[in-house]
Amino acid sequence: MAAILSAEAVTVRFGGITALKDVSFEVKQGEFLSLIGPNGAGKTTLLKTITGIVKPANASIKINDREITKLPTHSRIRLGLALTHQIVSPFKSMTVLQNVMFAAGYKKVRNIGLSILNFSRSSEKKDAMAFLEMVDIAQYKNFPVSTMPLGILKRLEVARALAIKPKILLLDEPLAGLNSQEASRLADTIKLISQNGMTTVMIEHNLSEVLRISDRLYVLDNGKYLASGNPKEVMKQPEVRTAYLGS
Amino acid sequence: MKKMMLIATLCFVVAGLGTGWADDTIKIGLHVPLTGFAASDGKSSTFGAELAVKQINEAGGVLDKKLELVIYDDQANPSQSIPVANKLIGQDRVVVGVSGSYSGPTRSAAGVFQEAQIPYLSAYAIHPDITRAGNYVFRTSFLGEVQGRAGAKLIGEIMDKKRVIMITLKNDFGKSLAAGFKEKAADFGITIVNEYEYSMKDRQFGAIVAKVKADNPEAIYASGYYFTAGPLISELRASGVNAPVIGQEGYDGSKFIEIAGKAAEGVIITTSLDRDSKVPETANYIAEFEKLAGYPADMVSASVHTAVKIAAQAMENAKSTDPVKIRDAISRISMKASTGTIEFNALGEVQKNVQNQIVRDGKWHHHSVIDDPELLAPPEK
Amino acid sequence: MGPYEISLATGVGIYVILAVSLNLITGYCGQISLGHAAFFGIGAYTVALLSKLGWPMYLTLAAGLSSAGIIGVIIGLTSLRVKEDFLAIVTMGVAFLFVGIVRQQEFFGGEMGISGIPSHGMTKFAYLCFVLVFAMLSILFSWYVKKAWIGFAFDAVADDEGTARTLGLDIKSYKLTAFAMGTSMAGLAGGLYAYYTRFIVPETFGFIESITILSMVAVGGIGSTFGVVFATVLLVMMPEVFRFINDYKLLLYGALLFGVMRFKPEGLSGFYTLLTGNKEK
Amino acid sequence: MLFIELFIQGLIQGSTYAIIAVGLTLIYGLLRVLHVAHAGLFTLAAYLGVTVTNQFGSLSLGIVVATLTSGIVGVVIYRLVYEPILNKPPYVALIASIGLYIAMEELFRLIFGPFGLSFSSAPLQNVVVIFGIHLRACQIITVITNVVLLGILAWIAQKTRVGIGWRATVDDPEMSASFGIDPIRVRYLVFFVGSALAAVAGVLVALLTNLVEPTMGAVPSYKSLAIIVLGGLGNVFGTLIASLALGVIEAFGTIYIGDFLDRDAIAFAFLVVVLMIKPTGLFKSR
Repeated sequence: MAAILSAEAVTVRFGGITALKDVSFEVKQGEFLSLIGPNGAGKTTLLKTITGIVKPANASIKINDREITKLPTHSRIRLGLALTHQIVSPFKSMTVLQNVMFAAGYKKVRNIGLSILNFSRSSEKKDAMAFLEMVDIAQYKNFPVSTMPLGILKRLEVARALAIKPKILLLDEPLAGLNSQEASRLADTIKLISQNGMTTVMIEHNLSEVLRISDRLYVLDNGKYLASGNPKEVMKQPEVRTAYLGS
Repeated sequence: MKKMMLIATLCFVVAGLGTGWADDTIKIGLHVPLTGFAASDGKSSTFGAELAVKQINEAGGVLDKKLELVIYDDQANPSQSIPVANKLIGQDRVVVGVSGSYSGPTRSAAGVFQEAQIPYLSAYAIHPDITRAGNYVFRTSFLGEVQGRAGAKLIGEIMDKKRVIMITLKNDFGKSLAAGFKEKAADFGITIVNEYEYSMKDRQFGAIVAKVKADNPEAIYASGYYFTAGPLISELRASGVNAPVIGQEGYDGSKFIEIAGKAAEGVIITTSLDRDSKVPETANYIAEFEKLAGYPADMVSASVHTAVKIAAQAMENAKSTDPVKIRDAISRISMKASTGTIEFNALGEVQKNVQNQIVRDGKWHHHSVIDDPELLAPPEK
Repeated sequence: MGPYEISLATGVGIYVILAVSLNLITGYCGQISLGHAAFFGIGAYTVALLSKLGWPMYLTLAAGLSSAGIIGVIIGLTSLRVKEDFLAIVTMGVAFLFVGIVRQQEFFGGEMGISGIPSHGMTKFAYLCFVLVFAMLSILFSWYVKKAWIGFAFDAVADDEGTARTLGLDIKSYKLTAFAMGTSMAGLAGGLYAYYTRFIVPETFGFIESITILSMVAVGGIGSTFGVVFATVLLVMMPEVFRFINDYKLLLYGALLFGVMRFKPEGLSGFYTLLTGNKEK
Repeated sequence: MLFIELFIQGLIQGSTYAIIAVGLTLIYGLLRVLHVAHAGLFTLAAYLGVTVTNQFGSLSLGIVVATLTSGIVGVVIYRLVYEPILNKPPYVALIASIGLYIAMEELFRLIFGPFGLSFSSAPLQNVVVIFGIHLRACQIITVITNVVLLGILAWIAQKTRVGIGWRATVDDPEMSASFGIDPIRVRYLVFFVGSALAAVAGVLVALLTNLVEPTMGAVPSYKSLAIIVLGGLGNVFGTLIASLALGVIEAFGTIYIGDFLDRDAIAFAFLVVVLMIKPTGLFKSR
């Protein structure tokens, strides 16, 4: 299968520090790839480079072999990307349901003309409810997000990302801040979505869940590629263990 | 439903205001800038008008009825003076309107009074378009252009200074003075070396003063009000520029001397209030004003005082308070007032002598008079 | 209704259009503008100049509306580079530039402004109704925009631009549209004002006017159309109702602004939500 | 010769902008509050300075009274006005501050009258001639005060505990609190120092123009907003340079492009151009 998403020679510098040095990787259609590595390895920076939030020193990023390095964020997203944020950023002036409803209406805000002509929000309401149920936070639908705990907001991020019907789902520590029972339930949901054909790239520190649901691992350590492949073999490799546990 | 409720409240509130009712006094309307940057001139205008009404009522009022003054604040803002004018006409039922304000608000109010066929007297606003609003609009002071021309004669002929620098305040007052000055400058042999402009809000003039010092003129024709001219003159003198400074009625008042201090000595202005005048109307006004207001009389208060006096005299002559008759009486009036003899031409403008005053030992004193008829002739149409 | 009430109501109508137009930019799309009076001015000057050339009223108003809108979009480009308080100060700068340039050019009448603008040809009362129709239209338009998907997009931009971008929203076009809508409506209000006063000076469209309009939006409750309309009527009527206490009028106005923002920051719309219980979403 | 004079006049004007703007940038850097009423304290100090000097005949007593009163009023304004609405969006504090400024302007007019005050005999008006340039003592003192005050401030910000505490609170209030720096005390101190600086500027301008009027704060109220943006938020050095640059540009602009743009338009044209090139202002914000 051809690579649906590929990133080659990604180098990012902030001031003097080189956050990423010559990193390359690929994801196949429907594959569940997990990015792991110690804090500060550059995982989030890599994700942000793919979505265009961070401007790399140099990189070549392609979706279905189509170069997107020059495109602004919103154009890249429209090509089928979706991103959840490591630090949750819901729309504070809206309720849980409205956050997902807005995402679900992505076709209706594609351009100004459409956004003026389209008035009704009922179909998006139905879609949004489905996504809320998928991550089982439907019972909080009319609550303002400002009153919601982290666990709910983490799952809201996932529901909202799914609502724009992406081809590639980029998850940035979706399980962080959840207790073990919540984490495993959300991990199952994500696994289920991936099995329905959604290509998924996940950054996560909760290694037990990562090993349980990922097809492949890709390990980064202070900005450089370290290892990749089947989850079990990768975890056995000594340099991966030292990178995580420290020598 | 909500919108209907909103419109209902709007109409109710508005209708509720229109409940003026007639009574036994004769009302004269006056709009002045009581707040905002021109608040000081607003205060002087109010005192001038109140003194006039007090004097008239003490002398038996008009057509043996008491004269009542209705004063509203227009913040020297054109869009404020329209509702004010309509309120004076529609609600307070004034028979005559008087402007104690600047050119902007006076121009917009003039249109309203003209349309309502109520006579309207502009006390000291100098914009040419005011009287062009129609035959119900009169002006009891001379135009900016006329005063500018007088300034040219004062410098070119009376003081015989030829190389002149102009410092012009960038508003309609400053611009019309500059226009009049430039019109006649050549006739009096004046060469204008340079002209610098400044904004109403400026109080520090370091840059202009430095340039004027480099130009080294024989005389400076500087337009402005006391709150800009005071700081400008003291900076000019402090930087070593000793050329005489000639100003206009905007300086008129004791405040200018207080701010400029010693630097004010020798400054000459073209104005309409002669402090050393032997003419009883003027001398008596100056004395009475100081008693009422507690500070020396100034041109602004004198002009408003004149306007109110004319309105009252016109009603006496017309023997009626019908606005149309009052307008005719005003157009034919000839009266001696604190700022000179008032006679209106077809356009409602006056022909008055220009009283030049000079600051000597911290006081305004008589310097000279300009009375050439054709130089000071206001426009006819 | 005497001439005083008519002139007052016409003034209220014009300011309602102006406040609703700023609410589109600042209230809905979250882009704070301290220079809105400049577009009020552009509309007024365009109509003044064209009407003196003999253009009919509907053409001059359309020209005023579009010229303000076009320049509004250009100014809107600044909102792509600076945000919130920086944007407020840049738009304030734009207002000073507008007044600074107009005041210097004889073409615009310079300090003397433009006078003798031809009459609208209607009776005063007919013109009042004409203005109130436009006010009603601007309220309806603003209400529709709030409820349509474009309003939803504006909410997202106002709430969190970065997140909206990661959901595929083209922030730039929505910001520029908000500016285009708001500034062209302000241009219309400017045109109507020119016919109302029939003479305009640069000073009327300066920084103080921009603050007055922003205060109407903020006191009304930013983002709430009815709160803004109610606050506009209140703030325009207040100086008239308190006309008799001349000396304290401006003090009261300053105190009201300060009081509402200090004690009820969500503005009068806070009452609206209290009355009807639903946040105006 | 003329260029030197224009440059010096620009520095004098720039110095008055600097002292006001620095107070504002301290406050803005800390709380991101556009404290327009700061210009009201500038006017209050000018009134107190002139009244006390006329009453007791000593300018120094006037300055002390003016700076202390304005400093205290500044802290009171923080405590009663800004503290309760700090969590609200920025336009709330901005409009509250504008409303407060309008009310202050009107109070001055109602209390001190519309005519404005002047010194009965203005001090520091004696003329000093340096290289043929006539300067009044108060003009020289304005520049010196500016350099001295801002030098002390920059030194405090860099070297002393209080300064470091202030800069830490600006960067990250929670973090600095965890190091035992009481953010409330820092805010009181900043408002006091900022307002006292505005007071010094008020008395200086009163000396320069010998005229104190209710609306004298109008120009500084919006111009200092442009300066703190130009100078970078909370950046004392940046604000000093931006103020002096603006003063000099206005001085030359008034003479050479005066008939195209008026003074305010020149200042704001400079601001808009800079911000479009570098959206964070001339200098890196603190």
